[in-house]
Amino acid sequence: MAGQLIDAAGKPTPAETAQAGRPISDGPLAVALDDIAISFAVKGRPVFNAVAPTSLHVNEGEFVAIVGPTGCGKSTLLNATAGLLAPAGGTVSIFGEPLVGLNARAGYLFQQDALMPWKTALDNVAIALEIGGMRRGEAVAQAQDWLKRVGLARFTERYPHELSGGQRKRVALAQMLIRQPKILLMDEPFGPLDAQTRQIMGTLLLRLWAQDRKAVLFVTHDLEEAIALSDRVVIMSAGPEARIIGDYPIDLARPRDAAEIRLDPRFHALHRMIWNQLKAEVAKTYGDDMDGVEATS
Amino acid sequence: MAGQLIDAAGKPTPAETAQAGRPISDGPLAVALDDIAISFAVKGRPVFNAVAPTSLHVNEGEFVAIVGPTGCGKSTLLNATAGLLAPAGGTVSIFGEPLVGLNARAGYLFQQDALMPWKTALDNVAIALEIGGMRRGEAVAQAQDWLKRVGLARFTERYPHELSGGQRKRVALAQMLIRQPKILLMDEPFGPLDAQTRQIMGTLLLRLWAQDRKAVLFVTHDLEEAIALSDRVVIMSAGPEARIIGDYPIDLARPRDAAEIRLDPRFHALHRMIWNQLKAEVAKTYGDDMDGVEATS
Amino acid sequence: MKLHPVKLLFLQILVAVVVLAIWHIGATVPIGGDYLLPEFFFSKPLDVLSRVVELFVSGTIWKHLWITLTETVLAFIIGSVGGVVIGFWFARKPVVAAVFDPYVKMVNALPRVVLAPIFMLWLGLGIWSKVALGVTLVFFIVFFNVYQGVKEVSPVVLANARMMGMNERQLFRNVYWPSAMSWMFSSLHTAVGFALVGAVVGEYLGSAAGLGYLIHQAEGVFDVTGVFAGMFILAAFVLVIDWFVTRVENRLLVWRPQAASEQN
Amino acid sequence: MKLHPVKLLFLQILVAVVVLAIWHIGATVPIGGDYLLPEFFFSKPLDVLSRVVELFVSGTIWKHLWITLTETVLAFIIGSVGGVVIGFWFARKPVVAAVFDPYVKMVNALPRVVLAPIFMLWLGLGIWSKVALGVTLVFFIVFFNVYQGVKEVSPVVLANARMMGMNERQLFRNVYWPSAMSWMFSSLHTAVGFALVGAVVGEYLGSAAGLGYLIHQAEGVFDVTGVFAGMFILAAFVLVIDWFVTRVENRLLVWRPQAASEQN
Amino acid sequence: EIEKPNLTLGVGGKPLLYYLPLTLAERLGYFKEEGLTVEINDFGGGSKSLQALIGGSVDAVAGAYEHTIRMQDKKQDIRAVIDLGRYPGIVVGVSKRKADTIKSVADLKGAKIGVTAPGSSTYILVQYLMMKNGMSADDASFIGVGSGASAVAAMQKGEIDAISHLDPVISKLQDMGELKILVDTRTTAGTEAVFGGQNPAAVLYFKESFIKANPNTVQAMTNAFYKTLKWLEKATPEEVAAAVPQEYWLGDKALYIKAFNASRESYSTDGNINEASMKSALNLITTTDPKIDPAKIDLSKTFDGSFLAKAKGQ
Ligand SMILES: Nc1ncnc2c1ncn2[C@@H]1O[C@H](COP(=O)(O)OP(=O)(O)OP(=O)(O)O)[C@@H](O)[C@H]1O
Ligand SMILES: Nc1ncnc2c1ncn2[C@@H]1O[C@H](COP(=O)(O)OP(=O)(O)OP(=O)(O)O)[C@@H](O)[C@H]1O
Ligand SMILES: [Mg+2]
Ligand SMILES: [Mg+2]
Repeated sequence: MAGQLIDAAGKPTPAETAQAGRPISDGPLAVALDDIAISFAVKGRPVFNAVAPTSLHVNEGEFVAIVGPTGCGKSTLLNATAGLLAPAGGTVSIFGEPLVGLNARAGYLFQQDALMPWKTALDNVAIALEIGGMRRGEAVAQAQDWLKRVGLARFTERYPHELSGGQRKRVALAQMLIRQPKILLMDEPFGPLDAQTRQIMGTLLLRLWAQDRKAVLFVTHDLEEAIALSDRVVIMSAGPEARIIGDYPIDLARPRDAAEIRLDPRFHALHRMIWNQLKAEVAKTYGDDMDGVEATS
Repeated sequence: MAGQLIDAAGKPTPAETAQAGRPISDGPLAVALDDIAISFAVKGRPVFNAVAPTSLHVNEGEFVAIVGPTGCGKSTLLNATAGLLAPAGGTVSIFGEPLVGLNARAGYLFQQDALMPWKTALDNVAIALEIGGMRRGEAVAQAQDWLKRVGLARFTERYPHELSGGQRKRVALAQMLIRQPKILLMDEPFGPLDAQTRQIMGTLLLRLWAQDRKAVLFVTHDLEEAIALSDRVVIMSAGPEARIIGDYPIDLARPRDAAEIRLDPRFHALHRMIWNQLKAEVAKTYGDDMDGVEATS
Repeated sequence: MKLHPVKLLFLQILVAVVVLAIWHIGATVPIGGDYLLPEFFFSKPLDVLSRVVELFVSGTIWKHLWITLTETVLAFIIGSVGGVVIGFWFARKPVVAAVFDPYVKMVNALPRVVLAPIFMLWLGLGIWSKVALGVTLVFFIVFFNVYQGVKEVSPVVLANARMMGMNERQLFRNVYWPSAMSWMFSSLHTAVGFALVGAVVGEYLGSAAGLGYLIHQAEGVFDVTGVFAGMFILAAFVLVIDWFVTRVENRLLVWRPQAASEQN
Repeated sequence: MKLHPVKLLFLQILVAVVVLAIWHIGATVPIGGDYLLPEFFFSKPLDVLSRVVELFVSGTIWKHLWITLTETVLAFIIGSVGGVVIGFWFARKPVVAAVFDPYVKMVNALPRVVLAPIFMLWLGLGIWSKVALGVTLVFFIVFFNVYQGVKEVSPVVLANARMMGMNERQLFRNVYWPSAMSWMFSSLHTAVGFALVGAVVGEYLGSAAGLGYLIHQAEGVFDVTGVFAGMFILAAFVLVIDWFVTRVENRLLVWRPQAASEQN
Repeated sequence: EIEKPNLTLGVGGKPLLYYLPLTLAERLGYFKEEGLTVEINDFGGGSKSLQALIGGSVDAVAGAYEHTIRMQDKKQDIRAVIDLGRYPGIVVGVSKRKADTIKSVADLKGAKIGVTAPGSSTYILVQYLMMKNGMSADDASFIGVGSGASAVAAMQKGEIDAISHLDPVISKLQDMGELKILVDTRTTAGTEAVFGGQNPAAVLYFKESFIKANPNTVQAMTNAFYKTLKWLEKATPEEVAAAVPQEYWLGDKALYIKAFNASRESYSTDGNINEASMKSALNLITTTDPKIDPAKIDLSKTFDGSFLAKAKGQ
């Protein structure tokens, strides 16, 4: 079945598919990573090549989910797209222009806590608008509205250390979304949320995305979530020298109902297909490292 | 079906079931939280009663999973069990003795990053043994072994900031497990891990647990994971004044195969039952706060 | 773990009483024929106290106190603002920092006593030469801390703020400044004392008024009681300034959780 | 953003040359009839340089340098160790800290110049009275920073370490100490300069040898060239000590990521 | 025999002309000749060297005679054994800019007067002069200007109208043409005009207990200084300049010689302090410091002439 999908895109194997984006619109690609490689200098050790030359193209308005074994290089890839990490090789282009410095068109939801500890939840969200020059009153009103949308209406005056893990994540979500950036980089945004809240946030995200053709790069470990939300699921190989080794278009109709869609047989077919490749990949990691533990399943 | 289970325990409703532990063994309870209430002083606001008086009993050798909407008070409950937070009311007893100060019998895997940034992965794990008086050579050898078990054999010399989110979590896991504490407090231990690695880690955890009757308090947002691993799943209500409102014994045979068990019809029945209560609970949270977003599902 | 304020005050007074008692005994009761704290060098606590009272009652102290206060506050403000500004600048411009690094350290090592004549030449004998002396002490203390404080900003918080699109000014206001704040305040507590020391040493080396002048005058005629009275007033004085600094600190750092190390 | 070492050295030398040129011009070329930096107060760079060379060639400087070095290093070590120990102690014992807080601040505000006779009384005229003076400066700088540094320990890391079962000593070694390290080193850079200042001021106020003695001698006879030569040697000297501190720092802080604020 | 051949001596500003005999004794090798090894400690001021003596960190001090009187008031037994300077050596002068308005001490009312330090001998002398002229000590404002270049700077910048100071500041100011002298206690004439006789300045003093315990050592010190005074009496300015370290020359030998010549008369020739000059010194102190009761001061305990007599006898 994997073969069928890939053939439809006119490419022989998933790995090769991954080498290029599938142009849907005529405009320039929102994100084009071409043959980028990323290395880290580790003191007293040989350079660690986290990401081997690999390419990823994301169209305007496309929702791409990235999955892969832990430690493969997903965050690293987002960092490069954000302009926070300079790739050792290859080019990063944003809307057709080579990226210099930070990616000003992107919003980034970090994997780690990144709220300013000295600002309340409300101020953390409002500042995102204020720095654009919006009057404080207006910014606060909008921030309040956004905190309400992520379910934190009663926690606006809390400082980050007074919030639970999931609450902090939602403040960060509001902080990123309120700016309405054209490109969304999201690193496990719903990780510390319960399944129910995840779905609500997912729906919120999809609605915003549908409104003005944002490009989304969405890292998640929840394959169901990846399929339910995205247009394309991209699989990274286990590191070091991780590459994109699978690229699966998700041909499920939109708008999608986050809960209903999981019952769709097509959903299951896609899930099984992607899961098989992913599983093989993870097994590789542990094949190398984890002789002590038998990999079940 | 929920009714059936609860009736089997001789209690009329899940909420009441939650008021007491179900003694399986004759020894003292490993953890007994009796009517504990936890409040936070928030500057310039009325006291925030995070957890209303509620009770939770965990037997020696029992594996209890805690699920609940985000921000309900799961971490807070673990903190109280660990002795890091003094409850405003009620008592915490560990193996029959009231808890004074820190809970020395417990190991705690924190929700946030808690590794010492100035120690390498190896040293972070080895120190857990060294402080108990073990010779460094021995401690390092064991730490190396543990890092291998969590799939990080090649990352022993890295400092935390040189590791990915999932890698850091696994180091923390090794750091906690290597001490073999009698009580394991785990706050979303597998959150930033991919599904495959989660299962491997789950298996690892179950094996250790089976070895010497550890009591486990396991917070997760993944209900399937909760059911697959635990003896009992406990549901907390949405905060503030969160309480335990559901207590479901998981009567699946052990040893369990992490992958196979998900195909078991009993698994599905349990999942549906728990999920229904949980869903209702989460909806409550958003009923209050999130008028702007329709809760799909 | 937190002490009741009354109990705290009691303990604080107890410490003072114990110290004064030791001082009194050391100065009046000979031990093996020798005084532990010979009166010639240490005076006696009661004498010092009555001198302090006398100074205040007679009113002579006010003029001097006022001058020293002005100098101290000016030195403190100018020195800290300078330290903060240059500290930030250096932290944000590693090239500038690298080039000037040795010179900053060299200047920090110059004995201020020797610089006094130069300040007097440039700034005259009025308060400004004393302010300058205080500034040279305060500046370096604040500078090194702010410099380090900015470098300690959490990389993730910074990256997040930059991704939000903050420009340099906004980063300063919203990230660097609040993040370096606890570093800055730590240095300010040290700096309060040093600002006063600078002012007093300046007065000591050449002036027409101020506490340093009083102390020097007393020293010239071997009036230890006067010296200690002056020092006591100085010390009491710094507590007042520090109290203001702490108020500002608590105000600006409301967001901080209780220090982890203080929890039970 | 990182500079090539050769380019850096070039820029550093450039700064020195510019400063010396301004000094030279200010001292030799009259502007509007007046000298900007009259020779009587500032000497001339070349004179200072030749005096420095002379001091080294004739060998008179070595004895003085050695004494001052000894005093500085001792003051630095004793003061920092004291500051670290007491800083930790206070940070870990909030009651002790609260009780002694006002007294520490008071003592920090005492002008060291006035304390000199007391140190001489207790410690004699040898190096120890100078060491004591340096210690009183170094101690407070290090103390306040270490105190704050311990309080800044990440609560989660601390909680984790405590849950592991660390006792107070182990917490110190594995958590407080490494965490407070960057605070400590920041203060040590300031403290190096102040240790030297303390030693020199001590010598200046009463001694028979040392760089402070040399400077004092030169000052008494308007030998500005001598004063500046002494200060120059002092300043060069502190760079050497600071270099050692930086080496130790880099060694102990290998674990730190590159400062976020320095990334592009 | 000498009880304590290794001696520490304190002085507050060794290169000052005020203490020239000390430098000469050292440089001419007279201490060695007497079998003494003297370590000279230089202090931030005369009062600090006295404190060091009382604290026990130095054995002897070259300092102001006035100290011996004040210490009696503080119940410290300090005794001079030989006089080094018979006149105070302090000069009161006015800035050239004010020379027209301040013509004598009587005109100092309301002036800003620079002194080395409040409470010091330069400060006391001006107060004494003002009181003698019917003013009170509060009629002028006193500004501590320190002892080195800062004093010169203060005058040059017009921060002070008048100055009461010592050499080399005075000579430097004269050399710069900044100063008009009102009172000059470096000379016999000037001192007699103020005090009607001598007024001892620098002396060599010890603790009484030290004198008692180490009479031979004190004798040797007295001998060395007596020899120095005798040498100085006959020396030419050139010889003096040659005897002191070059750095003492104020950057200019001619200036040094000028300064030496101006101070020359103030050095004692016989080392003795007579009754009249003791009284004159006491009078100076009690006039300006009413807290000291002249009746309680036993002047005979301030100076012990027995060593000097023996030195002369040699
Ligand atoms: N600063 C660094 N120095 C050295 N190696 C690094 C650094 N940052 C990341 N790495 C390595 O690069 C690889 C990719 O890291 P990355 O954080 O991108 O993983 P990830 O896919 O986001 O994993 P996770 O799902 O666990 O978050 C990992 O093996 C990690 O150890
Ligand atoms: N220090 C604090 N001060 C004030 N309120 C707090 C503090 N810590 C937690 N809370 C509040 O207590 C409630 C419970 O927090 P807790 O961290 O236990 O939630 P949680 O169940 O672990 O949530 P999550 O799944 O998001 O981690 C939350 O509403 C949170 O805002
Ligand atoms: Mg990641
Ligand atoms: Mg939590």
